[in-house]
Amino acid sequence: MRESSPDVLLRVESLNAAYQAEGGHHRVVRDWSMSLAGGEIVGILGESGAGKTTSALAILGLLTRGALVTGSVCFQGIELIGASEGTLQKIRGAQISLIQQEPLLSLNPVLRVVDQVAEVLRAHLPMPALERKKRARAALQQVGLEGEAVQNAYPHQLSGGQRQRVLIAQAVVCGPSLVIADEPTGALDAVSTLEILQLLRNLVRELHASLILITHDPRLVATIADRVLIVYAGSIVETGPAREVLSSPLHPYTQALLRCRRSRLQAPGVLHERRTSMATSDAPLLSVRRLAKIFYRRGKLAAGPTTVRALLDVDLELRAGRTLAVVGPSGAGKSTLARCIAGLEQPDTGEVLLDGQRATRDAIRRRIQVIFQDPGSSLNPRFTVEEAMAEPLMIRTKKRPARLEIQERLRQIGLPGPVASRLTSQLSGGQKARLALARALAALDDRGQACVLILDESLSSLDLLAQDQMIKLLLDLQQQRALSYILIAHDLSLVAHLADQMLVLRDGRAVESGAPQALFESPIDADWRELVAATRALETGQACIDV
Amino acid sequence: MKRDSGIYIRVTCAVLLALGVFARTPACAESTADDLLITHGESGRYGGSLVVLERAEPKTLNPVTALDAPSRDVIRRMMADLISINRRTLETEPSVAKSWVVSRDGRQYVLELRRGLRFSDGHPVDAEDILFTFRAYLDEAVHSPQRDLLVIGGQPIGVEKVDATHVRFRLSQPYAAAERIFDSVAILPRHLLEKAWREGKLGDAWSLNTPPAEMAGLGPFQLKEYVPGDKIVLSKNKYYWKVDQKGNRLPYLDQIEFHFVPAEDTQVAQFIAGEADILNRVGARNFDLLSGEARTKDGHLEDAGPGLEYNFLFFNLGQVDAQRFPEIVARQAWFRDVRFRQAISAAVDRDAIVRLVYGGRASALWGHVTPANRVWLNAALPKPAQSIERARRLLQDAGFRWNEDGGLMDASGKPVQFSILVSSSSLERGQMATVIQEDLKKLGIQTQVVSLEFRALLDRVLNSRQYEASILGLVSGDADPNPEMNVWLSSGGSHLWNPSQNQPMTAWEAEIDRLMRQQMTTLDHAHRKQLYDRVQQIAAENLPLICLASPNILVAARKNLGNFQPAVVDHYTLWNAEQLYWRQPAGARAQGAR
Amino acid sequence: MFRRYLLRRLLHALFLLAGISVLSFVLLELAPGDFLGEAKLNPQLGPATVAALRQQYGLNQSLPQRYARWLGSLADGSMGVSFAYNLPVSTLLWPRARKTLQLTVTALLLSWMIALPLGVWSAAVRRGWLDRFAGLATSLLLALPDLVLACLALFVAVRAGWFRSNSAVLPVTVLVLATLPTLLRHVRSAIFDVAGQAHVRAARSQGIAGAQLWFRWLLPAAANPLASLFGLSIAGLVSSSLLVETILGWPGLGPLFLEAIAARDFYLVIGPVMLSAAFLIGGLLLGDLLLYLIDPRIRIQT
Amino acid sequence: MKHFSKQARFAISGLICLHVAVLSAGFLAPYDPTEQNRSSVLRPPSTLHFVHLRPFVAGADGHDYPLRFFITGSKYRWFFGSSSVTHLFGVDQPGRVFLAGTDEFGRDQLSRILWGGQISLATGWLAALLALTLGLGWGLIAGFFGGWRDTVLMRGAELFLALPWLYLLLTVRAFLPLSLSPWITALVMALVIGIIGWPRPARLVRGVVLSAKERDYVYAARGFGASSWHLILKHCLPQTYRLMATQAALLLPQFILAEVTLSFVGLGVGDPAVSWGSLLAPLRQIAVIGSAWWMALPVLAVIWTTWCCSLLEDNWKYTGEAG
Repeated sequence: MRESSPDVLLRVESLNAAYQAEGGHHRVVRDWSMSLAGGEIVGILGESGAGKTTSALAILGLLTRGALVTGSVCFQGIELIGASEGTLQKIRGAQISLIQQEPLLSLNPVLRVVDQVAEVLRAHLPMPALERKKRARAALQQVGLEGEAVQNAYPHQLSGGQRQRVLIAQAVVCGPSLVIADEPTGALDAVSTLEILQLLRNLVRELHASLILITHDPRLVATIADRVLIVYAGSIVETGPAREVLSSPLHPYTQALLRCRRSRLQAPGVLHERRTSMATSDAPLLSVRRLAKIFYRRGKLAAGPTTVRALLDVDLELRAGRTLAVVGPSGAGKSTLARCIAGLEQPDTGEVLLDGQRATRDAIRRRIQVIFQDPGSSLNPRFTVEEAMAEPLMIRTKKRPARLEIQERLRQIGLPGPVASRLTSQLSGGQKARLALARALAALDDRGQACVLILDESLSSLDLLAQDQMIKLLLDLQQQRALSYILIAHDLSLVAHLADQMLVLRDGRAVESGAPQALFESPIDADWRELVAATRALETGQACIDV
Repeated sequence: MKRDSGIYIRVTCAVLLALGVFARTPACAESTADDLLITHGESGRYGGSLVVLERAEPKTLNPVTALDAPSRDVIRRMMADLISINRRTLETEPSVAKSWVVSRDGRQYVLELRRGLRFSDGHPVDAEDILFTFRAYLDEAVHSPQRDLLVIGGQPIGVEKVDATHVRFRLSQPYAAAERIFDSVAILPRHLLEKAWREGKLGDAWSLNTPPAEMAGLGPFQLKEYVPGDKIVLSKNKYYWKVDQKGNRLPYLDQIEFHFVPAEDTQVAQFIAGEADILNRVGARNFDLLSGEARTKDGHLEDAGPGLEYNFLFFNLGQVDAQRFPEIVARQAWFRDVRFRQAISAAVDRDAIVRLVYGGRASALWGHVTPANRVWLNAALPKPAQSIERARRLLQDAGFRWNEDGGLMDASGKPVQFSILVSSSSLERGQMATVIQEDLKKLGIQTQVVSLEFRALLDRVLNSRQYEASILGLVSGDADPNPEMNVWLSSGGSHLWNPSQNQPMTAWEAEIDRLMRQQMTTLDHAHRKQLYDRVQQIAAENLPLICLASPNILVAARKNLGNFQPAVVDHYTLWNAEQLYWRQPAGARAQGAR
Repeated sequence: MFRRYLLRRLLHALFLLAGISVLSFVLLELAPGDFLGEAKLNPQLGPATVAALRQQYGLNQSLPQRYARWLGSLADGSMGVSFAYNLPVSTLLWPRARKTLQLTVTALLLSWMIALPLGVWSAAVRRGWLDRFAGLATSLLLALPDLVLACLALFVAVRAGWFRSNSAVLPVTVLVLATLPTLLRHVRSAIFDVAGQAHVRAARSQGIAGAQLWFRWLLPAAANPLASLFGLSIAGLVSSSLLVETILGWPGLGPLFLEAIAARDFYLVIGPVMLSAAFLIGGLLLGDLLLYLIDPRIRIQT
Repeated sequence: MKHFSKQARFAISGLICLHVAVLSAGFLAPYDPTEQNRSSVLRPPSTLHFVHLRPFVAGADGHDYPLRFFITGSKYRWFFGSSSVTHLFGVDQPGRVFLAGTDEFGRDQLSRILWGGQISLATGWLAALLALTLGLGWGLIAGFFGGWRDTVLMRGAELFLALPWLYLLLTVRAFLPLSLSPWITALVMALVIGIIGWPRPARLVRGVVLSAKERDYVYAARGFGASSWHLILKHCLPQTYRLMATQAALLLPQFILAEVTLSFVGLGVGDPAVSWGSLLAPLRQIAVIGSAWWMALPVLAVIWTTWCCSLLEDNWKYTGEAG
């Protein structure tokens, strides 16, 4: 799509980017053209690996030396492709800011956040150190980080939402005319997502800046974008006003994406009803009684020990073949609960019962498995797929598993023969998730006993389509093997879609529990109510974030 | 030394005849009756400071217990003895004792003290101080390392006061050159040390931490300041009892600074940089470096010729535990064969050692008395040049054979090889071993040089006896044979090849024992010389020590240092410290150097 | 928490020092030769005197007895008596330790002040010919033993006429040159390790570049391994300082220690050994504490 | 080789050349390294001059001697045992060619450098191997198990760092036989250096393992019920490979030079054996530095080793990220 309006801020013409790979180049961005007017908000929507991030890096000249970039990027009349490092440096941060994904990794772990914002100022605007610090504090205040304690904190001491705000403060502190936000709400819950979107929108309005929002989530685009570009396999496949494109998509990919989304929008508990017909005994398979865990943390220098209550008297019950969802804001103790149940962490008090009996270590290991937050990180990047698959089998059976068995198991999760010899680090996100699932299943005992699989945010990092595929696989397995799931997630629509039961955790306590339908329809806890509302708003695309 | 036929032998110095002539010189105006010693040498000018370098820090300033060389170097400048050995002539001369008479049987010495002497703190000296000094040195509880010297024939020498200026010494048996033992026995100030001695704490007195005010001596200098690890500063003793020929009271220098510089290279660097005035001793390579250095134009380098150090190769001839070290015991069969040792001696190229190791600044040795010791050297000893043929003949006679590869084998067909221990801290001896190794290769003998830390080496040689051959060096403190007793008596601790024997193991060792004991009690010099010549001859024939070389004494000093006369015995450069002076005005030099 | 951690580490250090002292006693005892070994060669010393001296120095006591006596002497602060000097070890040790510390602290600060910018610079020009040249220069320094380096410096100083015996310039230079290559290598590689992290690209995307990027952004992030190295470098410097002092005639612990070793002056050896062990343990502790201060992430781990 | 960068290929071939040269020292060296020419002491390197493209060396007697190749000289032994008398180059008697000068005894420096590498490189590699193995085991256990085991092991390593090594070495020397053959000496040196040198790598390995064991895949495997040994060997150990390579490159030159210190306590190689350390020993005198610069030539061999190793280490360390 080409516009030649006089106030065009950025014009991209036939941008191509390729990485050097074995036997030639691997093209990641194919022939992109777009233009952006001042004050416009454009969403770039596509699944991971579609070239969204690469294109952003290419615009700013940040790709590694091995990458090959051609085409033209014209920003306010300056050609950026092939521009000198000095020119680019003056533009980066000052005129075009990039907010990278994964805020924890994008912040320097050993610098106070206020200093990290001040450094950006230092790079562009010469001023005395005190003045710089003042402006940095003002910028943090602007993004909602008030108080010296937060501003002087180190990144790891902040919550995900707060970190994201720091990145935004960095991006806007020099008053740029274009902000590129790459997955700015990646791991955030609905409330935080809405807040961040609101903040971004307000800020670009104030600065009269444009915003490019890169995401895989159509909800975000629908919420704030004026225009949307749909990207698939490196190419722009569809473009137009956001509402128009999202309501009547033309390209098959867009259609599939939205179809998948819509299926979640069905009333919660549909799957649950489908499953009530399944014969299960009433006795709980897993019950957890008054589980508590306290962590000690080192405070500041010379300060006494600080205790953090990760879990406080949590009870739960889970029947065979059912799914329990545990939700709550980050830091609520969800992961600790999972680890305590799986025996990876020793609870301070309370007990975990399997079939009504206190579970031995061995029993836990054979019958309860966890799939971690990021399935990719639970795979040793040095292992081949085959080795990774063999590992749990070998540990369980104490002998080298037959090649046939490994291949059979890989085939079951849709990883065909040739993939087996690849390194796990070379798999796509969805493949990694499936491999992690297969590994967990392999570690479980097959002797007909009911087993529990804990999915600790295992689905969150996946694209919608991959997520969908995974959900199908999980449901099939549940039916085949009478598996019970404990699903830990922050995506309420997903939870509502899958869970039979729900447990809402906050600050280590269970604040609500019960059937999802009930919890969604009559929320009691204030925070929970807010979360439900925010999710609804996002889902329906009716978020009121306009000022 | 002269002798006359009277009961007492009067030994005086000619200079003493001029006694009293200078009584009214301004320098000693306050003590008109003083017996001052008039020195030879140029008359100098007063003032200035001298910086001398020591390789190590002195351990103590207590003359009674001092053991190490640096301590003695400093203490000697602060203290004086009754009779001292002139470091240049190696003969005795009066010191605090103005003269002495020896009884005919050599068992009584009466020493006459100088009158009007004062310690450096101004306290007068009398015979009581002398008595106290010897009582202190001889006190068994003090453990003075010099006590043994003062014990003759198992009996400590008796000391008694004759009158205020005369002291009599009684020896239990005649002792040759007994006056030499007074050298380095420092006269102690009774008023400062008697209390400590009575309390049994004399050994702890006068440490490095003692304030200068609590110390006094009869030497030319007194303690001014000690900076731990860095330096000791001595200042002039204004009560010193020597004058120059113009009657000026010595010493000339205002102060001497001893700086502690462990590495010879750094000493050389400091001399080149003008920060040190005297290098007491340098190696041949550094001596050449200094001579080539343009910036040492104001330096005077002197090769004082061979000293009293002798380096030697020796074999383990002692009793070795056959159970623990069967290999060594087996090889001792070769070492004990005198022809084997002679062959080794014949094969060693001593000239190569002198040239390669010492850059030519050394003398090859065939006996343990170095050419510097002209009085005692047995000039008749043969000095055969290196001869591989002679060595081969000797080995053949001793039953050794060569295999087809040229390797030497003993009669039983065992290949002849052994190891040579050297100290890893002595570069020169390591190099000698390398030369010898190559020389012996020509005889078909494989040797291995084993370089050990010095103490570990000594432990092997003296205690565990786990060694085959070694290269060591000894330095005599005096030209006289008496200090060498410990080396040559078979019962001696320094009888290195077989120390501390109860009975001499071989006939020639017994012979040396007899000769050495005899010379000790012989008063006639010619006869003593005869006896000692015979010792040297036996040693050269039997070769318990295969002597190799004696390095020259190489010293350096500023050119304008007057009366600088290096000696061949320790202390090479400061022995006449009281006479050293700066030819230029002191101020000019001080500005130039510091 | 910090105070407890510190207390625990100090307690460990104390145990460690106790262990080192016991082992040092045993090792010194096992080593061949003793203080009076050389006395046998002294023609003036008879065997009776040697035996008496042995008695006086307590060399004929058993090792546990001597150790107990030494522990007792720690209480009154004397750390035993030097045989050679006939003085309490502590009075010999402290004035020289001060000098050694002067030297090592100067060298420590200087070498880090040089290594940090130079290491960062060499990382910045990585693989360029300047970096290769720097690599060659560090190889040269690595290939020269400390002893040779000291002699070389001495020679150059003398030839150039810079030599001054009282100045610390030469020993400090040698120490800095001896420490520098290791530090440089580590700084360079620590910076590289960080340079690949995501936040660096984030910083670049905000226009932070050049010196600002390397020194204000990367260097703090790379500080973690360098803090541990800082502790180890203190230990390394103290031990090479002992050698360099001896060669260049600096009135520190070096000459005293080496002489004591050669003379087997038992307690005078133990003294510096314990002191340098204390330096070393203190250095490692300091490194850990520094790590704690520099890296906020460490504070939440145990 | 195709995975290596140009730099790494250069470094590897540099190291290979060095090792081959050192192994074939007998052939490449014109003389026996112990042969003394007492009339040619401390000679500077011979200059070659060319007459009709043939190299000549000026002899002491005023004659010129042509440089000959594959000349017959002193007998030597190859490392695989057979002996030979053919040398790569040399001149006819009584001429002498000293391409790297002669030392204080008139021994050919070039021959000594070549022969000296055998003991030095063997010692260096063996010691590095030992120190790294010990350090690896110690660090893996301390880092992986943590808790009291970590405390005990790490304090133990510190104890090792702080011991008076000189005395330990003196003691060790006292218990060894009087004279040791050069290869036994090399072995003893390697043992001693390795035993002294391990605590530093141990500390570093521990650091790596501390972070490696917190990885999610280690948790996952733990969840499968994996034994500690499985986790250590399969997941933690491979994380330390790169560090090991780095350390090997840094430690090798240090260990080659450590021999200089060891010879002080009598654990070094004595004549007639040669090593780079013993060749560098004369440089401890300023008189030698000042008058015979060619005595410093053995340094080049050590520098070459060090430089090649550091290039290689650099490559090892960072190709992973670049690719």
